[in-house]
Amino acid sequence: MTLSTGILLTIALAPLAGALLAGLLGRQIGRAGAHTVTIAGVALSCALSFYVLWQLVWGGAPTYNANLYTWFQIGPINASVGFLIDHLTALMMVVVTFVSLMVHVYTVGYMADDDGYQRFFAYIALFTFSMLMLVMSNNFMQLFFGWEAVGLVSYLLIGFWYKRPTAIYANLKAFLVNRVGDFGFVLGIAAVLYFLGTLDYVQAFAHAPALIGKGLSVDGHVWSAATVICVLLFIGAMGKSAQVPLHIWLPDSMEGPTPISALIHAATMVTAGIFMVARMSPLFELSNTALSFVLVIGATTALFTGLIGIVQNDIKRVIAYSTLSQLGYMTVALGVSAYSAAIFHLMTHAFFKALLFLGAGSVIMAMHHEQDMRYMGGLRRYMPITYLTMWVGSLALCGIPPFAGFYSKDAIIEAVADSQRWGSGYAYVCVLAGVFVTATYTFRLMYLTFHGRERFVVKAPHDHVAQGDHDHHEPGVLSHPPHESPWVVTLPLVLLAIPSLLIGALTVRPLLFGDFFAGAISVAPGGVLATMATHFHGVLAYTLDGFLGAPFWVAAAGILATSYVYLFNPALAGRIAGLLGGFYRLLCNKFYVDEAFYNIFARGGLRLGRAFWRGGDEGLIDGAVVNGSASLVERIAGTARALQSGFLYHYAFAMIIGLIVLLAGYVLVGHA
Amino acid sequence: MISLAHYIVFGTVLFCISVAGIFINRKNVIVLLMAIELMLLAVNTNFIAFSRFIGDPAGQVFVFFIMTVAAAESAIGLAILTLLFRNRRTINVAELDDLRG
Amino acid sequence: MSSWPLLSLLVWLPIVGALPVLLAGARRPRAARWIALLVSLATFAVSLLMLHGFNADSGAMQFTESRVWIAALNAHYALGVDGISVALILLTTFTTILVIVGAWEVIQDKVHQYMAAMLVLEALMLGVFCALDALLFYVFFEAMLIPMFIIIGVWGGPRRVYATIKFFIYTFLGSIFMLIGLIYLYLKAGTFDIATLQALRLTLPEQTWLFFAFLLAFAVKVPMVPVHTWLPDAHVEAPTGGSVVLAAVMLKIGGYGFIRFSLPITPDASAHYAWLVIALSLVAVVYIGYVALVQEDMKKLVAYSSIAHMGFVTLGLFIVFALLRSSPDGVMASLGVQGAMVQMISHGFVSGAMFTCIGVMYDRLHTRQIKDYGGLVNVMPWFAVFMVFFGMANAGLPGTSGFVGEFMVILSSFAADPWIALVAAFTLIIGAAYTLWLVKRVVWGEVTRPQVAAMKDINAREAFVLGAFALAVLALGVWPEPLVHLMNASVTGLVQKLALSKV
Amino acid sequence: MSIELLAFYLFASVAVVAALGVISLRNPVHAVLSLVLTFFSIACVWLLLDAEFLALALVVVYVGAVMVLFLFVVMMLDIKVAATREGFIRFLPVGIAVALVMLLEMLALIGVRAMRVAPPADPAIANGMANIQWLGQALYTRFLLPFEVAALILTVGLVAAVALTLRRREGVRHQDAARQSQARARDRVRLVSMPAERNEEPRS
Repeated sequence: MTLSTGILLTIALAPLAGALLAGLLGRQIGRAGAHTVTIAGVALSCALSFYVLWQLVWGGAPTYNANLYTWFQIGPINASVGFLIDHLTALMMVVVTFVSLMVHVYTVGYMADDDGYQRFFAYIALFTFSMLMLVMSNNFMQLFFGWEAVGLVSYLLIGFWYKRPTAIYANLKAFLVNRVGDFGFVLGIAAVLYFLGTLDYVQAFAHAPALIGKGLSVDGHVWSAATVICVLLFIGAMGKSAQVPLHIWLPDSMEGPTPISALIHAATMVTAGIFMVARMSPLFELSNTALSFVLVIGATTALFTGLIGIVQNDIKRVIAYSTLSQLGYMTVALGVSAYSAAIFHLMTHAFFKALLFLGAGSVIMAMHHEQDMRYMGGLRRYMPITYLTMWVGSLALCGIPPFAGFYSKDAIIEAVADSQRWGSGYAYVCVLAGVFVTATYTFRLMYLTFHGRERFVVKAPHDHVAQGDHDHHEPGVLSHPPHESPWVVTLPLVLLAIPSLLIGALTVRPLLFGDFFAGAISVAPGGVLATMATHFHGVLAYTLDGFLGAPFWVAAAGILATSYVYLFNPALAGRIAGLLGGFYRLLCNKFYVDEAFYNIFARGGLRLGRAFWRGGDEGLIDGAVVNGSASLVERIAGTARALQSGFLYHYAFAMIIGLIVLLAGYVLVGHA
Repeated sequence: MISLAHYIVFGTVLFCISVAGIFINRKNVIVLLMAIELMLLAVNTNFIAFSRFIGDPAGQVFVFFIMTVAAAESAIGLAILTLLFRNRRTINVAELDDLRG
Repeated sequence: MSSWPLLSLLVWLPIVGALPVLLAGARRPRAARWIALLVSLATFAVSLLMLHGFNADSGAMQFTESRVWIAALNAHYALGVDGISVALILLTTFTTILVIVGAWEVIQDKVHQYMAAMLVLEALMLGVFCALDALLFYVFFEAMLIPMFIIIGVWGGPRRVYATIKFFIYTFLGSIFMLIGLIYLYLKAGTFDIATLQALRLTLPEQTWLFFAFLLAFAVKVPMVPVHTWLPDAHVEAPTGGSVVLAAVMLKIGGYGFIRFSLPITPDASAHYAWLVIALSLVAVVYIGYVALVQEDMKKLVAYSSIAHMGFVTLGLFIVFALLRSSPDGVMASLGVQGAMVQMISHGFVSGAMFTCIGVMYDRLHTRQIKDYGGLVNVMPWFAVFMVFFGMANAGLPGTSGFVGEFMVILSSFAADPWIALVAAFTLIIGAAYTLWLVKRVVWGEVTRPQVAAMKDINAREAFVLGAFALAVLALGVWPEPLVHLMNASVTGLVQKLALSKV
Repeated sequence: MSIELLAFYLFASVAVVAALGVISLRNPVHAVLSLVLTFFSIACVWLLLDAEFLALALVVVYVGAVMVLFLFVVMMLDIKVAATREGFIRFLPVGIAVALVMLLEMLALIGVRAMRVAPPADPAIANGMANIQWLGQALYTRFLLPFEVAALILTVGLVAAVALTLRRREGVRHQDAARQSQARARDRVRLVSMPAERNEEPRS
């Protein structure tokens, strides 16, 4: 049994077809038509993805690797469009299409009142296509295509409400920060081509051992080829997966509609970097330096962005910072060569984080597009399904056994603890502290939103004109009481809650300690996961062990502290904030990274540009050289013109004086 | 004995007198023209002297041509002068600056 | 097929066709437009015929024809094309159609003259790409200035006189040096035949002088920093069609000149001074990128972005030598040259489309200042689709043609020197910054000015022009192999020539 | 001191003094007359150089024709002497200085000392010809073309001088031979056919 090209093509192209239909013919096919075609496309994709996964895992199908068509061919250099389908890819395809399908369904409810309904469906279907191209790629060129294409769709979706100045600011920022990453990424690809002579994954990995010994001399210091390649590629991942310091775009991306926050900025696109590094594991394994770099960056992201999450008031931003933090965990896992753990966490995270976002979206709908948690509270009475599913997601996020997040996160922490790699000590401190932080912001979010007293008032609208106007209302004032969302919204919540609860326990054995990723991910002998596998004695034992591990107790401490503050002594929160003073302000200002970037790169860039333009182009080149030469000619001519006095005797004098000078010259020089 | 030097010095003196004349009488076109005639004459004298001392008729032939051209030149110059005076009512060179660039 | 002088037909058809356009006169603008369109379509058809008959597997000149032109100078009327010229010819004929359609109702004054000028311009540009005789090339090269001069000077904006004179003198100054170089070569070789000149052995000092003579001519045309300042002015003042042709085709003649003259005639001097050209190209990418960022006039912004993009062309052409040193098999070098060529073709489509977009806006609001716009997506949704699309192409998004050339050049330049690639790749950031910031300020946002609120979405004609550009951009971006294959043999031949020293 | 040398000094000093008069006399008529004197003296110096033909030609052409022309113009034009003389004193020192510098430079350059040579025998006589013959032979053989050109120049000068000064005054009757000879009868005479008497009804 082998994978059929037709099925794979269908998986990739069905969402594209839906996107084109909904996008270009949106007006003709109408709202229902738009969501029908896109959901149909994605559903087809999803079903086939499951089929492909089944074929690979249970059907014994071999890895599929073939080029569809040649993109360009110059001598031996070949860039093609093709698919590489192995377990890793298939898993990603399933995650992507499943979450995407959930989001599609959810959107039917969430965007019901929006004018850009068809456009939205076109975008998210296009996103699904791009993401599939990214994960299914069998070469670097196509990877970059998908990489940028998801960036484009992200740009379009963050700026979906294009009338909002904050939205169009955020999408520009997101694109540009991503481009900084891509800058490294494209150089990484160039390095791959230079050192390995191919853009194809399989060939590149086959040649990878040849990298050992090769190097690039920079200012006298020779960097190993593998380090150069991996660090450059990872810079790309830092942009896409929002690692410090390129994380600043992700919180702002929450300007986009909530479904895409769930799909793109939590579950799929931002994990592209993680996927990419896992895919490149044969290369990364060659460079300890690069992996240490990855480890330190990931650990920093995991802790510090989590800290910021604690002080946020916007429900979506809290989840966004939580996403950053969790991406940091995944990166840490990559850094200690626990690629499987990273992918495992990627998968569990995709489910529970999409769930959290969609739940938050449900809350936001109920609150009439109010996102500030300070005006929520006590919502559990109004929206029980959302409430319950959100709890599932939260517990998964905190890594409480036996929720899905526990398995993946615990594995990561344990892997870090076991690792001997440079930087793993720092990383261990960060990830463990991160557990406390995670518990804190998660429970704070849950308590502020669903528990405590209601901090909003319901006031009947005075006139009907203001009713449809969701965007401009007084904070904390609702026109009618919050209510549970329709089934198209709650169904995806429930469907996502199930894997958030179970997927970890079900898959931990093959994914983490089995040979599921054999052939797709390669780890140098003596990897931490292999060590851990020797201690693995079944899921139940593993789960029970979790209750004894440090992470659980740290999380429990966080939960207890937060519960005490927000359930029993709400005034304490403010007092703690006051007590921390400067640190609190630092957190509120997100460590001033945004300001620094804005001032240095944006403002500095503009100032530099102006200086170049006015000084260089207009001043030096045009002013001094171009127009300068013209005016020099004019000035010389003007001077010469004064000589032409028009008086004959002046000319006569000139002649005579010339004669005298000539004669004097002869007298002085002597004549031949 | 009249040596070549005598004639040359004579011609030079005449030439310099006419140069001085041009400088001094810068306003009067007629005197300017006359100074030019004088200058040509000085040059002619040198030509003839050299022709005589070298024994080549070319010098004298050249003087012949110079005289021809000078005659034509003064005829036209004076005609222009007349025309100028007729249109401008002056021959004061200081007032003639049509050539000014 | 071979019996037909296809290239002569290609070059002279627009000129002959310009006659009835002119004869249609000012009173029958409709006739002038239709005849011009038919002529341009016919020319395009001829170019397609040429493509059909072209054998891409051969790097030799094809469809050659040669007649004695000026016997005393041993100059020939010699035409011929290889893969590189074919690509540029197709770009020219394609763009001309769109320019003529684009000017349909926009140009109301002296329509017949405008259309005739465009056709003549097309013919001369085609002549440049076909000429196999240096003198013929030079004549076309210079003559091309005249219709462009007229187009900007007659139908241009308020400062058109300044712009035209600047344009003319700049270009002329450069090409004079080329003429001197060509005369020197003629005296040395006794012929203007380009192939002979390419084979001519020259000492390094000779090559150096010639190289700089050619460099000046083509650098102005490309344009390279620091001789680029004519371009923003010319673009700002030119009518939309003029801008499109200028950006889409005329700039390419500079790059083409490098490929035909500088590189093969003076390979050793080029290798010797490649660092200079590379440095200037990188300056173009970074410096011009920053300058583009702060432009307030849309056309200036796109003009500066053109300069930055053309920097990739010169970069791709001149890293060849470093690449040949590091890997003599020439594969990477071919990649660089291919990248430069693809970048040229792609930039033709993308910049042409960008200028058309600006023209569409200008026709409605009669201003090119960015601050006068904002929120166009609310009133012109279809236009916004195109604008964002071309903006993305300009920023080099994969899947559009803008990516292909840049990608190839970055790939190859990394092999030459990672630092070069590092600076070149900076365009990813700065290119996206200026383009998307423009898009943000023009397309996105709330409509703030009543004039903008009254703007109408694009009509069928404009949609056709932009759609055609978009198709080309997309096709090239999704599947560049046909173009690459078309030029492959010629590029390989060029690289092989460059690998051999002529000293 | 030979008689020739004496004559030379005499004529030369007269010429110089007269030349100084040319440039310094206040009245233009006097200046012209002074120039005539200079010409005469120089013609005499030329005679000392055995250039009889040119000396006589100088007298005939210059004194007889050109100077008369000058006189004619000076007298015809109503020249305000005062206006043209202004700045005379002011420029005098400069003029003298320039002239002196030039003189010194020229003398230094010519190297007068080297030219203190006795004249050779008269080349014309040595060839057995008179000066005029000697000159004529050169002029009509070696210099024939320049001679013809010189003739042409004179003609052009003549025509130019006439053309320049010619003016057509308005309101003055003058004869136009060309128009006269072109006159035709029908331009001048109009034949009108008229009936001998009116056949209309008689006037009341």
